[in-house]
Amino acid sequence: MNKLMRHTEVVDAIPAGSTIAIGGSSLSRKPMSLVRALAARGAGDFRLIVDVGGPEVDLLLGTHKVSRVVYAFVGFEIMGLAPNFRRAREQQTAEFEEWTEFTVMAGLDATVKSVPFLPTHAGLGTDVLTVNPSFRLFEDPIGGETLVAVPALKPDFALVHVNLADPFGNGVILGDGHVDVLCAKAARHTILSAERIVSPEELQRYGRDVQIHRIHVDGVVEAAWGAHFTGCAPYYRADLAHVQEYLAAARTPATWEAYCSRYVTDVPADYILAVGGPEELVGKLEV
Amino acid sequence: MNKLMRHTEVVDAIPAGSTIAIGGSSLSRKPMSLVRALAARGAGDFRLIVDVGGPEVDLLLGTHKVSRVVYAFVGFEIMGLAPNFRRAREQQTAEFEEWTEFTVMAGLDATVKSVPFLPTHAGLGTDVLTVNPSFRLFEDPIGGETLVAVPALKPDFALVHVNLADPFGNGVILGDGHVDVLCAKAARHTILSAERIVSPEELQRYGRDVQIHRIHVDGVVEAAWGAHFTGCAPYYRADLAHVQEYLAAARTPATWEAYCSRYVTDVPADYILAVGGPEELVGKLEV
Amino acid sequence: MDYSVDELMITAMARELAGEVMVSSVTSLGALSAYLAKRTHAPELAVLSTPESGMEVTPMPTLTLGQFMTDAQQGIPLTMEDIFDAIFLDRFRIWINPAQIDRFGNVNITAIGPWASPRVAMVGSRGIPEDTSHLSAILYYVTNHSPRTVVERVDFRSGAGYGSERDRLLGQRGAPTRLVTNLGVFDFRGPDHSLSVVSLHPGVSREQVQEATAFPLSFAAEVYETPVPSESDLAIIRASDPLEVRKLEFLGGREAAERLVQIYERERQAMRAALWQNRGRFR
Amino acid sequence: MDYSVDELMITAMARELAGEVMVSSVTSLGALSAYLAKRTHAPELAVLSTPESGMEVTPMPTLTLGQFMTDAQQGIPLTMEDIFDAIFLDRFRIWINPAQIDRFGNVNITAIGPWASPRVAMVGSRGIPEDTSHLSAILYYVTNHSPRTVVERVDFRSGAGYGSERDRLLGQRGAPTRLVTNLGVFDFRGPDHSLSVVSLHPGVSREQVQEATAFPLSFAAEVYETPVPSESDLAIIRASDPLEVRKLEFLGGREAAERLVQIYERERQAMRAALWQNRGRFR
Repeated sequence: MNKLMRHTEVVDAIPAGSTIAIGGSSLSRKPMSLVRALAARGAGDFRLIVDVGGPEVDLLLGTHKVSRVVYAFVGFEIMGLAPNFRRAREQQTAEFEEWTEFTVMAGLDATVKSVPFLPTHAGLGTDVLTVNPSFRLFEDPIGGETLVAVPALKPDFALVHVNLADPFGNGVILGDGHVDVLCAKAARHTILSAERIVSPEELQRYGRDVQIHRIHVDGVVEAAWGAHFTGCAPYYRADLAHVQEYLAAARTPATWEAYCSRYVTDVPADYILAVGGPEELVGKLEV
Repeated sequence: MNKLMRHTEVVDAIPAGSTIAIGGSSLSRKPMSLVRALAARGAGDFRLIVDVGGPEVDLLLGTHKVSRVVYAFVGFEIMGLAPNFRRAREQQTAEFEEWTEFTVMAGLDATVKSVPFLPTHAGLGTDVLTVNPSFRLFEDPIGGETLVAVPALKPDFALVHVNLADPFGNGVILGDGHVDVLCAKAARHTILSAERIVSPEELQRYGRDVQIHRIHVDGVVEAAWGAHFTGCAPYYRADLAHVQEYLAAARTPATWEAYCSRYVTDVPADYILAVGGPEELVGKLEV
Repeated sequence: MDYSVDELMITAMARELAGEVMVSSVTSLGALSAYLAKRTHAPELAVLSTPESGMEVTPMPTLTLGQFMTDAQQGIPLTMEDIFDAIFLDRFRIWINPAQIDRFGNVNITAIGPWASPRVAMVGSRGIPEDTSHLSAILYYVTNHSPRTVVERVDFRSGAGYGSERDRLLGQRGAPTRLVTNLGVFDFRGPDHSLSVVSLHPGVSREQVQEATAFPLSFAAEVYETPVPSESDLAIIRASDPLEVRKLEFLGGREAAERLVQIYERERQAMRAALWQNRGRFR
Repeated sequence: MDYSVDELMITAMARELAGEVMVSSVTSLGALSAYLAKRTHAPELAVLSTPESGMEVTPMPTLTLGQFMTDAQQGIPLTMEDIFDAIFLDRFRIWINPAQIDRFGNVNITAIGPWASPRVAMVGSRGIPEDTSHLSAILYYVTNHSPRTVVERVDFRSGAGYGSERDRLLGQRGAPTRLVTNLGVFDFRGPDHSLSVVSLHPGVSREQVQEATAFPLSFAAEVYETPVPSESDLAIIRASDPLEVRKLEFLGGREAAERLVQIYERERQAMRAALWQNRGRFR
């Protein structure tokens, strides 16, 4: 029943070549401590699935851990484009599949519902259908309308960061849920990182904010500030100063390497110190 | 913005022949005061859609207001079979469509998602497919698997009973949600009855228990004990003594007519007095 | 220690439950078997306190009425979508109590006689078609094993047993795996996946169970005697259901309803006390 | 009273919003136009405080940063499913700020150059394909109207404009209805549903807007001057956005980011004060 793990155990459990769905949304509640742990290791060749991606995709691309990305969006919002994603797209150093926000949800939901596809009108009239052959046009069997068949997305692993979790894998999300419940349900194995581990009794007090249920969860990692430098509402905001540092570092190979050795190849505990330590983070990021 | 209505206004707004989806589940949180108001009027010819139905379907059938029922279940659980439903099925005095719990949800969800159908394996190998020609077998366009196409269910109206609502139509459900959110989203017009009307500011304090959103709601009726004689968790339980009275009354035409004139053709305020008055109800039904 | 048939059945049913799956509590026998399993060999079960919600109730409720009363219970609230997602993902178990079950494990809760003009219209197929197309364990129980309940062929297939349609469209997904009755425990390993006796309850003979069955039964190579509840099993069952709701499933419909109404008020009093401390977040 | 172009655009955008629909706040101009509309002619709007959640924030937030910060805001929490359901049901509006928009209202936020080997890889199509296949009002704005943003043909159709595919597969569902730029207000009632000038902002000439557009523009029979913000419009906008986040959308990317980081800390202080009273239910 006790599913508590360390970051290193999670890394060992995820083989190279795995398909990994990652929760959160652009600069919000990305499981960054788990992502850094994966970025720090040797093997990669991961196939990522994200709905609205950001630094997690960019960091894994920048550390050469990714062979393919399914995405509706990858970016840093008003802070700028995702530099490593942009480079990989432009230099074609990885494969990319253009999806959309709802179709990623529908692809995951198809796996949850145990059907090979779900139908939608979304994507008709756009070039998403032109560049992504995974989608098929078909005639609906009731009225003969032309629809898009969204194929099931089948992640081996899901990584999701939550506010609170109990050791059994129930998880509380207090801010926007993004597509995290779908990721957790659709993946064969789901790993949560959590700002804090609490007892099952305490967790139950959160009612409908208990959005992740343990029957879908295989591992739980305690990770205070685990979403940094993305935000984790309502606890802390995205660290935009660090986003600037990241974007500046990504401009040249030398600065990028320096960034990675300072922040990524260190163990998670040191990361918090490297970015200023808990007190400074509280001071600058808590609302 | 203010959507407050009276029961009589709701009845006037729903034309004969309408397709009506009803929330709740068997003996739980059925919008009984609205249903009684509909049962008391002249015209009917309603087409009902329920997932797990109970007294609401039975009462509308017993008062000859129904031409067709889409259902996964109609019954009184351990208290017995639904007497008027049973009679209407056996004597074929209305039309019935046999669905299942998930397919009713999927049929409503297809309407919400603006697609003509949703696919599933549910129903394969059962006689639900034999007796309900609405379902079509088809080959999935990705892998050629045989699936069931569940056609969209398109209610004109949804009736849903909630614990709390604000005058704009946001609704709080504190117990099990059943399929009420789907009903509210799928219907062209949704009417809520609520145990109590509260201010929008108070309602917001309920967080994720605010399950019904006003953009899907057209009318709100205040109805204390509005689910009686079904239950409304956590406020009050189903009134099993009244269930017994109902079932006994349904045995003969004379006793049934007496039941209806005592409880149904009265206006809603008198109903509460007829079943004993608020104090007695609190005493016997509050947990 | 003395036990009754309900307690024997609950104990046998509990043995079939294991794994990190949601277990729904539609009936008292189903709920009690889940509680018993969780407190003995399967602590990882995620037992619901209503058929659709209330996961992880801590401490366990001492009351066993199902969803149909929808009393507020603590625990983690779920949605119907969560329940069906768990079914489609095979992370769900439920003990189903059909009106009829046949030789090949088809079950009926819908109609006696033809569906369009039934002799007895029952309740509809509820969520059984979903279960019998997705779950790797399909669990049935019958409290009154007789030729009217264990039949040659169901009048209506509310749930898919074995047969050519299954072979063609479903394979093993959702196939029946277990039947527990007041006479014995059965699986579907007879010829062509037909019903077969695994164990007989103490004092039940092969002849007796055959006589109570509408078709010729198979028997496993070694038919054993159903193990009786241990003292600790009985203590758990009785503490979980002090008002003996479990006995109602063995009574006739109207008698059960009347007994229930009496128990209901006693239960309310008990629940009022148990829930009082947690009511803060409501009203 | 003096106004700036951002305020003029916000006022023009606000006029397009009405009805009981969710309005998402992905950008500051979009958010401010929704707040302004709600406080003037459209109180029934259900304005979100993040793109996915925080409906009915009471009182209105005085801060206009969108989702990407995901600060906690009061209001009714929604899910992504709620958002897309509202889109499919046409009960949703959003002001979209594309990198390119073309003559027939196709828009691009995905790539400059060919998709597979882009000159500039941007962000992906996000949820625009969903909007442009379902909503009855599709609203675009561009803060730097130029031949590089209002183009003859987009490099990639992230959102479906008019054309043969629309005619065949979608009809009017999700067709573009409005474009507001720093020069004027446009619809798609030109020949073959091409871009057409509805109004020009004060001081903007027909020649100027044509020069800023990569293809020959149509003009409505009567092109009027875009109405300027009233004093009360300006008061609402400025009170809602005291830190002037709205100005950032008119700056270059890096400059905007730097200014934002400064504003961000000031905003945090303000938010800290505003939210403090409601923090009880968290931690």
